[in-house]
Amino acid sequence: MSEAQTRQSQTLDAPDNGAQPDKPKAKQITMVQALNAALDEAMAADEGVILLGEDVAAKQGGGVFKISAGLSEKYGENRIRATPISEQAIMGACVGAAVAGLRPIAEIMLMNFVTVAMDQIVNHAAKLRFMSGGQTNVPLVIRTTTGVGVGFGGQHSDMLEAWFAHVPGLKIVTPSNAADAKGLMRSAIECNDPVIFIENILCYGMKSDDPGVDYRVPLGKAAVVREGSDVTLITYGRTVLDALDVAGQLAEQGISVEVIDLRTIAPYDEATVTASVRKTGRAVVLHEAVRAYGTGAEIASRLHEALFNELKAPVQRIGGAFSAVPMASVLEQAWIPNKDQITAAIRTTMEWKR
Amino acid sequence: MSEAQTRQSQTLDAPDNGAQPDKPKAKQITMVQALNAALDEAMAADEGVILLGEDVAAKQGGGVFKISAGLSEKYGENRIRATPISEQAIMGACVGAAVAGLRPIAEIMLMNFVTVAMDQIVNHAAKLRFMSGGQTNVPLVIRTTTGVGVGFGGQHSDMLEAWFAHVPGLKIVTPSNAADAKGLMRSAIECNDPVIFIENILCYGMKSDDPGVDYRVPLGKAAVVREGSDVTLITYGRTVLDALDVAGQLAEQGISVEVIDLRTIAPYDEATVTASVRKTGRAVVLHEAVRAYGTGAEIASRLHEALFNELKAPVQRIGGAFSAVPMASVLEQAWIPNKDQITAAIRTTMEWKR
Amino acid sequence: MTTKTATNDTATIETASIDRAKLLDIYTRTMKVARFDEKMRSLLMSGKLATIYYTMRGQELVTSAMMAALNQDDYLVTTYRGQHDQIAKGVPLDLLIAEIAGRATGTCKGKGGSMHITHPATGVMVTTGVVGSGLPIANGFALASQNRGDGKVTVTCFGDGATNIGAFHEAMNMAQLYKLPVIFLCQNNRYGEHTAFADHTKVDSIVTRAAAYGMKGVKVDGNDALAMYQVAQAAVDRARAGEGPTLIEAMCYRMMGHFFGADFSYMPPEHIAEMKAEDPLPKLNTLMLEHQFTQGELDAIVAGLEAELEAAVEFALNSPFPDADEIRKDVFEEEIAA
Amino acid sequence: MTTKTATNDTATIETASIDRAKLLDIYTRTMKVARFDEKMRSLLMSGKLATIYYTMRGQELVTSAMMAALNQDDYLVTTYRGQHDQIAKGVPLDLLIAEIAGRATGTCKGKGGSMHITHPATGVMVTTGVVGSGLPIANGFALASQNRGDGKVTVTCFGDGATNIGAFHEAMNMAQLYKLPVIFLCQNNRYGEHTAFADHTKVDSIVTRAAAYGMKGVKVDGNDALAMYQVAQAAVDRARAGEGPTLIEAMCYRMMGHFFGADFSYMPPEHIAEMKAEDPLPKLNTLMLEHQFTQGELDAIVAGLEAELEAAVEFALNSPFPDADEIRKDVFEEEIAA
Ligand SMILES: Cc1ncc(C[n+]2csc(CCOP(=O)(O)OP(=O)(O)O)c2C)c(N)n1
Ligand SMILES: Cc1ncc(C[n+]2csc(CCOP(=O)(O)OP(=O)(O)O)c2C)c(N)n1
Ligand SMILES: [Mg+2]
Ligand SMILES: [Mg+2]
Repeated sequence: MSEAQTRQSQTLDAPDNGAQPDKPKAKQITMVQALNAALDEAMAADEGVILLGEDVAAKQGGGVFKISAGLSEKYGENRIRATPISEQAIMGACVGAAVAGLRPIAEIMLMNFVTVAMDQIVNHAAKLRFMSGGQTNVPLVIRTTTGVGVGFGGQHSDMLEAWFAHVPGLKIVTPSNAADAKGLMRSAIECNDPVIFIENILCYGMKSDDPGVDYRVPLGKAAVVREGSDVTLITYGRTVLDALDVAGQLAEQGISVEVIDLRTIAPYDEATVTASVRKTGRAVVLHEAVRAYGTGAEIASRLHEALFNELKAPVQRIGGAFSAVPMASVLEQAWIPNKDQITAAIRTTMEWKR
Repeated sequence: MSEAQTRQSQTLDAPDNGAQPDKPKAKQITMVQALNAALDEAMAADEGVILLGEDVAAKQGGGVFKISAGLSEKYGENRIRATPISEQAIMGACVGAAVAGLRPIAEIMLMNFVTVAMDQIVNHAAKLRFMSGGQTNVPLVIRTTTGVGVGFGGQHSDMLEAWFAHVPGLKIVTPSNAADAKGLMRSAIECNDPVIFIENILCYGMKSDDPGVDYRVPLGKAAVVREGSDVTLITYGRTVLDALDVAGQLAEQGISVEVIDLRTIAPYDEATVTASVRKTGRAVVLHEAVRAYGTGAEIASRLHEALFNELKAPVQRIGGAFSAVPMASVLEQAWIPNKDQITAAIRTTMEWKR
Repeated sequence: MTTKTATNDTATIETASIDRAKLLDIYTRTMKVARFDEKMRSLLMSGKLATIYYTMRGQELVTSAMMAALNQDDYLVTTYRGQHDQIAKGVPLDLLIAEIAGRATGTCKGKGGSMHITHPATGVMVTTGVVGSGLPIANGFALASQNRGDGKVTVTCFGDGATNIGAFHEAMNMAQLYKLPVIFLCQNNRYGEHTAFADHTKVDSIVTRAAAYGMKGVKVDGNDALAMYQVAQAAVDRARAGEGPTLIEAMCYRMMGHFFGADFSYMPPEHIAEMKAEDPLPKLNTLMLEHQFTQGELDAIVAGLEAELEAAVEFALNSPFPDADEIRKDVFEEEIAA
Repeated sequence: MTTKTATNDTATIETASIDRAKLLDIYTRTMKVARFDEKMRSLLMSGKLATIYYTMRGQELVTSAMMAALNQDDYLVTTYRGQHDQIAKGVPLDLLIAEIAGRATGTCKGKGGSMHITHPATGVMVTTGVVGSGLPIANGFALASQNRGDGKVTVTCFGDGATNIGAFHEAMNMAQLYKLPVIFLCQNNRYGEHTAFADHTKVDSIVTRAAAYGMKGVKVDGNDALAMYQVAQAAVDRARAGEGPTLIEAMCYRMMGHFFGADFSYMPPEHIAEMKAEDPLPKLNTLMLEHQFTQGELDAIVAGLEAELEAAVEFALNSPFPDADEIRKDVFEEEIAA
């Protein structure tokens, strides 16, 4: 994809992320509302779309985070199925229903609980198309949420996207704003392969302009959410906000930062990323997940492989610290990547002498 | 660690790997015998050492791969416990017993089946020391085996070490030869933190000189298994053999390849790796696991970060193809990293113009 | 050790008689499996084929009776030890053997192999190599049928050892909760790899577990064609009528090692004697004669199956291997770039 | 709805009388939990504390009676909703509250928080936030005790919702297979998050599941101090005598939302009325008076507990926060380099 195309795709797809405060005020929706609307529209459009998860039906109040509020009333309890606490059964049922031709959405309440359903995701959902020689496929969305910063501690905060990126056959998506959440969810449901859809609890209340009905954000396309010429800051999910903040601050100091929101974490939009870094000659990759062996390692490696001679500095990586996520707020804040780290990494690339 | 120390640690620890055919013939043992002997010695030395796994006791013939042959006869069925097919129960029991102060070994028959026990490994074994503020610890060894090349197909061949490397609190070890298998197993059992011990089915029959009783290979120390000056080839497990073969071939063509066997995959011996690449200026990372988002991405990233100005070429990565492991032999051979790829990657680094 | 059919709600039930055409159908499926298995073992023994193969010797009848109660478009989810299930369900021998032999003409283009046979045309949807994982997936097919009202029934096969794994428990509970049209067919061959039944659980009978979910459970002698068929048909009828799932525990024996070539010296001699006495193949032959089929008729059927089998082997072993670039196909809908 | 004590081998059993000292012990543990809980809720309400907290309101007695049957060095493995279990087992209130408040002086230096309390000195070994995961781990402690012959008993607490997850099944089967000295205490509070019991399984009673493993199971009214203690003590005696595990289903109510502040409007009014009628705290008070304790004596005990609690809160809220470099400690035995 050329640079021009990248820009164009940004113009087409990039939602209002708060960086353009001069736009006329449209109706605003939160990420929870956006996800709820995406599910509602998808279920109205295709009766094969179903949702399985703990507490998701009306009798339980429409989900712990209310993402499915109102849906079982509208589409019935055969399509919105509240499940026992049985993640293997949830995932397996969704795999089977998907192979049978439905478009199930499996809700795993928090990302750490994928650990009890990895067999179904990795050995089955990801592989059935390949192992059947293409006779079957698994049009499944696995919705889950997580996030560091709310004091949920070691077993309720992990970001595990790097595991799934390492598994051929899975796509991974994460929205950084409400509009993208809506558009990515519709695309994920329509995808004929399994998609892991990662939400961040801390983003649920964030608002975007309502992108309207039947909005789609294509899978596999990044958004250049801020243009710049000195360094490319590549990230996804909640940290896009930090990235934009830092980019704004550094602009005042004369450093022009281009910010890319991957949106699809894997397989990611390498064309957009490479084109940007070719232009800037510098790159920083940022994610909330543990830095070591995170997706940033792959992105940085591919950039070094593709642009070794053009890079003005080694690609910098920022991610979570190397420990379980601690509960105490002071420790959690020490754990999570912060804006000072982002600024420092950018400065490292700017000051590098090759 | 200095280069001199590295050499020394090689001399101390590096086993006979077949590259020195002129050595006097010692007693040879296979990797299966080496592992069996390590377990036997550890159980004799410490009655806290126990083994849980499917089919591991005498009544079942001492394990599907005979690793525990003869042990339940010697140490009793309370210490060598044949289990139901219940990997969560196996892993959980080992976690609990470890916290209680035993040194359990959990056998997961094949690595793909860790997918049903990830919660116990990741949310518990890896985190209990941290979450308890150091009050408890989990001296647990998780033994498992895998390997591409025997036609076991998509659900019995995966190498998933990159997942575990991304989880703070876990160590990962893999031997490339029988002597290391013995020495690493003893060290893993004595480690006060959880260690994932990965075996490769294709190496089980391979022989080394018997390193004798009470042999240890320290965790966290790589072996420079062949010295060279032009390029560093970093790998672990079965592919060490391929690496040595290619290094031998290229030596005839005047390319001097240094081969490093990591032995401990994570946290790996960064000092030895960095020192070698600082010397050669070129590096290739090789593993059997899927290339994308594999451990090679982290190693390559750290090398680029540490040695960007000194590198003569970008670090090359070689790994498995981006699909499930296919069953048909022709496809499996197309999937697995081969010697031509290794040679080509080395040539890429040698011919690079910066 | 013969097993009386018993359910967890009533006591022992009486075995009814069977329609001769159905019996012949069961016989034909059983012998197709048996001839296939013998052929596979000889190909492996002679080295004409080299692959992992889980023989179902001793379990031929269980599944033939089960599949004889299903329609072609009913769904099957089975395991690595599933070649009998697939054949009895109708997978063509030529495509099946080609797949086992890793050929481009196999059901899955050689990508799956014996542990991962898929053939949607005959309802064989998923074959898994992970113990217990088929049960949750089977629920998904049944759930799709329930939502669509298509009247299909899903059967999932698994072993006794699989009933100790978490996926079994979760799937059983969910199936009953949703009253899914699914049948859990436990082929209790008394061993999980090298571990005997009594060494993997302290419960006498798998069927006891059905009560832990409020599910109907039936224990039956899987080597008794009439009893097995009757139980299978009743479970299919219940599922189709919307009355929910059934757990069937079909008692049988694994008459060889865990996979072809594997040692089974851990089986005690009494067990071996018992299993030989219960071999379903001679028993079925006797039953056929009792039902007025002549040995000549039976032999003619087997001869027909032999011919089909020979042609299938011929086809498979002369088929091309897949192209190396197949590893870039079927990962996603879109091909992976080279 | 009162529950008759019933086991899965005999029918209903008669409740015996209790020694007054033991009853007082149970009362004291119960009131310590109750005062703690009320205090926590008021700290959270007032904003003096901000953290996730799973109240055990309604389940105070179950666990106090259980822990009164244990020794200090017996093992406990519990869950996020485990503060009552920990307090009843003996964890000092000051260290506990400091941990919940994320202070360096907490049991776990603030790293664990309310969902991950560990305090080996009182046998509180693991507290997990993952539903069902404690059961397999509890087996490990029991297995260690069995191997060592140290006579310790392990208790693991979990909810009704947890009995549908795979880990429950695997752990129950393994515990019975090895005859481990472990007690599975299901605190059946009739809800798993927002889902009512009848919506997560079709079995009437969790205790039914014990039979699926050949295990002894007992169902008991967890709000009846005498019955609950008797059942607990019997299970401890069995375990200590090497007779193996017991599943106890203790019926109780979760009298508030899933966690502090969570809505529970999904609970039907009849359910709310029923649970209010069964509140264990007034019932226990009445029982104490029936056993010749005076209200004055009881109030004095509570006053003593209040004082201890106030001091603990004072200690906790005045304790320092942990140093940022704690994130590099306790990952491995050796510290991670900065
Ligand atoms: C989760 C998991 N654990 C272990 C294995 C290895 N394994 C393959 S077959 C088998 C025995 C299964 O026994 P059973 O369920 O009785 O089926 P059978 O082989 O007797 O048909 C085992 C342990 C596996 N495939 N999956
Ligand atoms: C594996 C897993 N799935 C989901 C959750 C989210 N979750 C936390 S508590 C809970 C309900 C548990 O219910 P129950 O076992 O009855 O215990 P209770 O909360 O009533 O004490 C759920 C679903 C979790 N922690 N772990
Ligand atoms: Mg079996
Ligand atoms: Mg509950």
